[in-house]
Amino acid sequence: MSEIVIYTIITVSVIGIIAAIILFFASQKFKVYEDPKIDLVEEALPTANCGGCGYPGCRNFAEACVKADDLSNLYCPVGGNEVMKNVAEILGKNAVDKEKQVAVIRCSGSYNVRSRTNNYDGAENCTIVANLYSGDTGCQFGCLGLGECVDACGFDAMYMDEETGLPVVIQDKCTACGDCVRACPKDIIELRNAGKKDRRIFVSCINEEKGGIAKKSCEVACIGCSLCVKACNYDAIEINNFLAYIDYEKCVLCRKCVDVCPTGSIHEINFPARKIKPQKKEKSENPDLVKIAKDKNSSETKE
Amino acid sequence: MSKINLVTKGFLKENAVLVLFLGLCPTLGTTTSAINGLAMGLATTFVLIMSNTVVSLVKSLIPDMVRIPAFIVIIATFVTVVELTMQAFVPELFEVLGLFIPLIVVNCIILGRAEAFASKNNVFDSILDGLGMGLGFAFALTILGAIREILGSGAIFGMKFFSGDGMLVFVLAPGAFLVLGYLIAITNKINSKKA
Amino acid sequence: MSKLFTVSPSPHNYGKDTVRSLMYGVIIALIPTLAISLYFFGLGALIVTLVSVVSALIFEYLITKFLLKKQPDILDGSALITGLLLAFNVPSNLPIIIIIIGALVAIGIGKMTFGGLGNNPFNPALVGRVFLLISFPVQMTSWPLPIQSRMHYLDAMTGATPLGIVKEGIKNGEKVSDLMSQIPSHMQLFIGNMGGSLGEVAGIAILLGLAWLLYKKVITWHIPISMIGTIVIFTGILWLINPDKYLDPLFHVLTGGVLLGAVFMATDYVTSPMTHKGMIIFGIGIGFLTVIIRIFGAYPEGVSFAILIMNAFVPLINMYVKPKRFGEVINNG
Amino acid sequence: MLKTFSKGGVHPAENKLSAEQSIKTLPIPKTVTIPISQHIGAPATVIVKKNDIVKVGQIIAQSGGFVSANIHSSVSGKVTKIDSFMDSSGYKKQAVVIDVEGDEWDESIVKNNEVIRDCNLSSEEIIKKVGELGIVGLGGATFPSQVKLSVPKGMTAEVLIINGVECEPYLTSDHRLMLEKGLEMLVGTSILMKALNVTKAIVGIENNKKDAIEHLTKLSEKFSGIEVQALKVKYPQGGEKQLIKALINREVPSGGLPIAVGAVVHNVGTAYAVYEAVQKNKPLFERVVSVTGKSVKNPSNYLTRIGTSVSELIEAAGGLPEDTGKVISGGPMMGKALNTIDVPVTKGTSGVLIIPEGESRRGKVSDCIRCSKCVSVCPMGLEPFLLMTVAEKQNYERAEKEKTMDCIECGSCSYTCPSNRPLLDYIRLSKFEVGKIMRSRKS
Amino acid sequence: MLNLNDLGRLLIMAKKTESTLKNMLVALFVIAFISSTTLGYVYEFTKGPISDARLKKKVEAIKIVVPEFTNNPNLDSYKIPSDMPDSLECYPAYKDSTLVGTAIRTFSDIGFSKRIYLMVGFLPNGTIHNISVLEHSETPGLGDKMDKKKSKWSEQFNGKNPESYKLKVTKDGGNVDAITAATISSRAYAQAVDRAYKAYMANKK
Repeated sequence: MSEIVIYTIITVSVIGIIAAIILFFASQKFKVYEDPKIDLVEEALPTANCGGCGYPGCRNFAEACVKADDLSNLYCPVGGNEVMKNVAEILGKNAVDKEKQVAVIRCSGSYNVRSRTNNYDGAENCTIVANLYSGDTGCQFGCLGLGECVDACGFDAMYMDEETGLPVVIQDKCTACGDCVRACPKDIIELRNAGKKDRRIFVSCINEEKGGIAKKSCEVACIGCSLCVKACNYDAIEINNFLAYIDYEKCVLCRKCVDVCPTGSIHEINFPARKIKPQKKEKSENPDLVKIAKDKNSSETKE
Repeated sequence: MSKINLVTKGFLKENAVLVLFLGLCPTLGTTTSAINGLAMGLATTFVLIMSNTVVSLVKSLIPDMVRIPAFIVIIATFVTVVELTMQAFVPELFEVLGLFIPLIVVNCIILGRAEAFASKNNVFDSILDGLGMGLGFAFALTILGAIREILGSGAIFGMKFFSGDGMLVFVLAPGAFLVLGYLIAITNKINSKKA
Repeated sequence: MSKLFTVSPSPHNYGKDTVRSLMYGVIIALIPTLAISLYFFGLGALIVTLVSVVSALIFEYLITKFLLKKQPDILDGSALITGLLLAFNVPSNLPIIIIIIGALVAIGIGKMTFGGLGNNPFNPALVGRVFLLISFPVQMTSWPLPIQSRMHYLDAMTGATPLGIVKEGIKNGEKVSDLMSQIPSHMQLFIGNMGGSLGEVAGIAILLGLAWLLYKKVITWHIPISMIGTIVIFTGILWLINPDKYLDPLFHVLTGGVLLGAVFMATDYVTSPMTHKGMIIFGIGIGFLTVIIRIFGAYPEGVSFAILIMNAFVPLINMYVKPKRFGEVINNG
Repeated sequence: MLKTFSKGGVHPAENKLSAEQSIKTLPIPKTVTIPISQHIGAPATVIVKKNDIVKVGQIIAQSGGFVSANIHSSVSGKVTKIDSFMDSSGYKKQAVVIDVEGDEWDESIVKNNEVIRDCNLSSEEIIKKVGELGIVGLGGATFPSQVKLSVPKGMTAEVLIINGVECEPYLTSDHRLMLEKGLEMLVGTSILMKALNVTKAIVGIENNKKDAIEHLTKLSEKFSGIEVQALKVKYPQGGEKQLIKALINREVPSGGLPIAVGAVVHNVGTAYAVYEAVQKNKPLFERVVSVTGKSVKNPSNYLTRIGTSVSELIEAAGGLPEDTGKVISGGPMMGKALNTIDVPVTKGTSGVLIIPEGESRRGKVSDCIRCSKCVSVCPMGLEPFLLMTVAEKQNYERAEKEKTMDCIECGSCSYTCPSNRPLLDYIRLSKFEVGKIMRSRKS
Repeated sequence: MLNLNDLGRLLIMAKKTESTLKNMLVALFVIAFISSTTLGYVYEFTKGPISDARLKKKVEAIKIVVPEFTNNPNLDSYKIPSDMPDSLECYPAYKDSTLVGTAIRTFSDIGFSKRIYLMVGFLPNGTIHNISVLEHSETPGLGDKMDKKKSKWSEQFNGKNPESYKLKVTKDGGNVDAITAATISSRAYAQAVDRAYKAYMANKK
């Protein structure tokens, strides 16, 4: 063994030992305690950073979960019950099961049922239009059709339908994070329980004007006739300001209200086609409705 | 992840240079010609495979706190071996690459793979990973070198096909940045299409 | 109601300036320079300008249509200006293939890589020019003699630029006063009778263009004046210190594309700062760098590099130099 | 060299088509729709019921807060409906519909045209009267005047500025008012001076109204402390902050009110309304409206009762032209486009402008070429291109830092942009969102 | 010093070693020891070939610049002073004990970047036989044309005697045609040759 080899071995080994000692003491001295559970919880989360939980990002939500004594106020809408169950397991706490929700668009005023009253010529942004005036049709509550909700969606779960000029939610991709709800300046989008077998019934209109005026500006508007309230056996429907609202907690999906609605503004989603066509034909005249009833298995639901 | 995937991901999906932007110093510095790029790439591949193997073997022995010095020592050893061997047996190549061979030690790809892959996976997978990442690196460097050589000196692998000078800028450093930029853009395009 | 009104947010009154009108304003301002270069360099100038402009337009069209997949609008004037400016920045005996490469680099790398008009951080024509200068130093630094080479293109007689002669001479320890006999007089420089790139020779034509641009309010005075002013002051100080070693300020301004750079290149909308204060800082920076490169650097002229370097600082200038806000609370203590 | 404000500004084509037309009185319509929210601030509360009979000048809605104003009936007749109707804002809002029967004025109103110069009321009494009679700023912003006249504690008004600039193209209502009711307007000014306790007032008028300048200069000799100042023609000189800068060279601090620099600004229309209110007891129920536009048959200025439908105004000026593309309530720079002409004239309607089809559309939007024209024309020293970009990227914190709230929405940036970018649209969006953020921070 | 039992246990243990002082010391020491040993032996092994390769390169350069010789110039080398602090290395070439030429390793600092090293071969009468570039970092495509591999520019020196052939570029009043657009590099090249010539003549016995 030549001298060089020996010297090499000695120097390198000594450096190694010294480094080990320094590192050991440094690690003792500068140890920062961070709950390792935060990392674990964060890993269990979908890390979409959508803010649907009410926290600025997944890490903040994870921190909140670790800190909280009780998980009942914390819910990740994207991950759903499954993720929350995992989180609860990591933390040894109990998760509260919440019904899966999905965004629905409460306006069905497509081009063919809502006549234009002017031409808009400005920036393509719903909020800008909403601040300027009530929109380019007679209905001042309806969808403006410039797709700010679609832009806001971080999951590609929405698109604008070219034919109707309305946004469409792709149910399978929707995580109910609520970004679209916050983005819509007209408050048209609502998160509703997905319902049994993904079946839902809701009033697809938020027009609060008197029946006659509403009907004039939009053929499929809710006119506040209260026929549905009478039809409902479960007290699930209420009318305020000439507008019906179906409480999804109370609704049992019996479909009676859909049959009686004279304007077809109550929509049913993912139901099988009816055996007997309703007697009054104009009830289901809305082409969208017929289509929905037909493709019951379609994952993309027009709402 | 399938075994084949381990090797192929280094070429496009997780290419060290074109996607992860690691080891840019040798990438920009050595790729004046295709052959230089290839040689540098192969040298790195060798070190990468060896260090991945060893790191994966000893991963459970090394305490967390000293893992980085340990990895660096392992890597440095292999780099020095490569350096000395090259100097002894291929001095012409060493003359061109000599400056950059020691830099392999701090090439982020190698430490990065040791830290991110080899210290968590078994030996066989680590070898495949080293092979894939290394070949991907060599692939990127060769392409980069080839483009720079073609445009800059009108030649490919030293064979001239165009009399007269090429566009000098490609032999110089700015050309390296330019070509790298466009290669990254093309890779992104391909990857985004696949995804 | 039979007819629908248009509704839009205010204002409902729109100015007459369009991108196109501004660009064509610049092109009109370039005409005197083009005319003078045609007078001095004749055939070569014609070929170089035509090739440069046509290839710039073609590349603009092809890249916008097939790579960016946008509706190409090659007649908005921006590619035309890039083509013209590129031609103005090269010698009149440049081989056609090199000009085409220059146009490809200017449009392709300088402009379209960043997303087209409005998004490029560097002046496209200068990117093309500097690319050519580094790639083809031999062809890019042999300048045809004015007037004599009017009827020749590739076989023109060449000579050095005045700045090149002086720089070489000073390096060899010769005195400036001796060197001045070898180069044209200031008056000759002013009308453009010297070796150099197509558009950089004639000060008078460029000043005409400047007057037009200022009159039409296409550009403001801030960049040209601050840039030329800095060069004059800086070189003036050096000249006063040692007139044997340093050239006089007027000579510096009239040669090496200072005027062309100050009026047409540095003032490029896209690559210059947004505020007047920022423009002045930008101009001073260019002037300063130009002199530094000329006197201490390897190249005899430095305008292109100085502009490109300052282009890189524009985002920073925009970030930190803000216009004076109305009603900003100023504390006088 | 005429005075003007120092920074930014544009000079659009003036197009003062109706400048030579003296003010005509529009016939009283058959029915009027009087919105109860015609001013900035809280809407008023309706105090009449359906089928009530009202007289001209009778109060029909009570001020709904400190920043609010009373609303008076502009006609005599029967209240037929109290419901929501589309107003010029484009939204349906509550309004009172009155069917006209005769023209019976409230007894307290002095109906003759005699000019009463002397006013014996104290400052408080004047302010009270201005508030009761529903006077709001008639320049367009419709800020309740009594609020402006009540100087906050710790501040003193030094100078009253009367805004006769009328920098918006096309509009001529203030111009005509100054020519025809100059004396009354100056009396109103001296009343305002008294209310504010100031000894100096400046009437600022742009130099394209030479006759008005001459006329008022002559009249003002009879009033002590009132000075008429000609100004260089430049938009947006009529903006409060710009006008103060131009006339007394003071800058209202960012986020502050004019009173912070000792100035109070009132429009000439307001001064005239104040005169009528204080000296004649007449509430604000009519105003001068210019009906103009290149294709309008007879561009003219009408004294119009509040609540008259815009369509009737247009009818009086020769009907809606064939090629109408856009109808604007107000001027072309800051006015509001209407989506129907069946909306009522309100206290803030300074003009109705009809733009032909050919000029109504914006040009094709292209990428920003960073020409910096928007920066140099912005009278507030902002960077519109940047504000638009951050608004598009929804980076509202940055927008706030870049002083988006200082924007006066004059539209100079959008006007000048060669790429036709909707700069102001997005700045307005960012103001809206930043305002939300700021409010949430306060609460 | 090293407990083999410990090491064995460490190797078998599937669980991650904890960061205690002892473990850290042992792990780092073992790795450092193995590495350095390996390196030491590789060094020993490659020492010979490396020096051979270096020598071979030098001899090859000498072979190019002087006529055929039979001795080992490397063994006979000597140093001569130059006008700069650094001295020049001389490699005399003998053919059957007759001096046929001398190769001088010379340099210049006035190039475009860094120092340029040349090997200049002089015949005994001072005539330049041949020149080869040992090291340079001139601009590719311009200054690097001084290299024989890139262009025939340097051949103009061959067979010239600097006594009559002025080693300056034509621009400076000499006889050397500069490389187009690379006057600075050419000037440095000429200077290096001139330096070698002057030192050689001054030290010629």
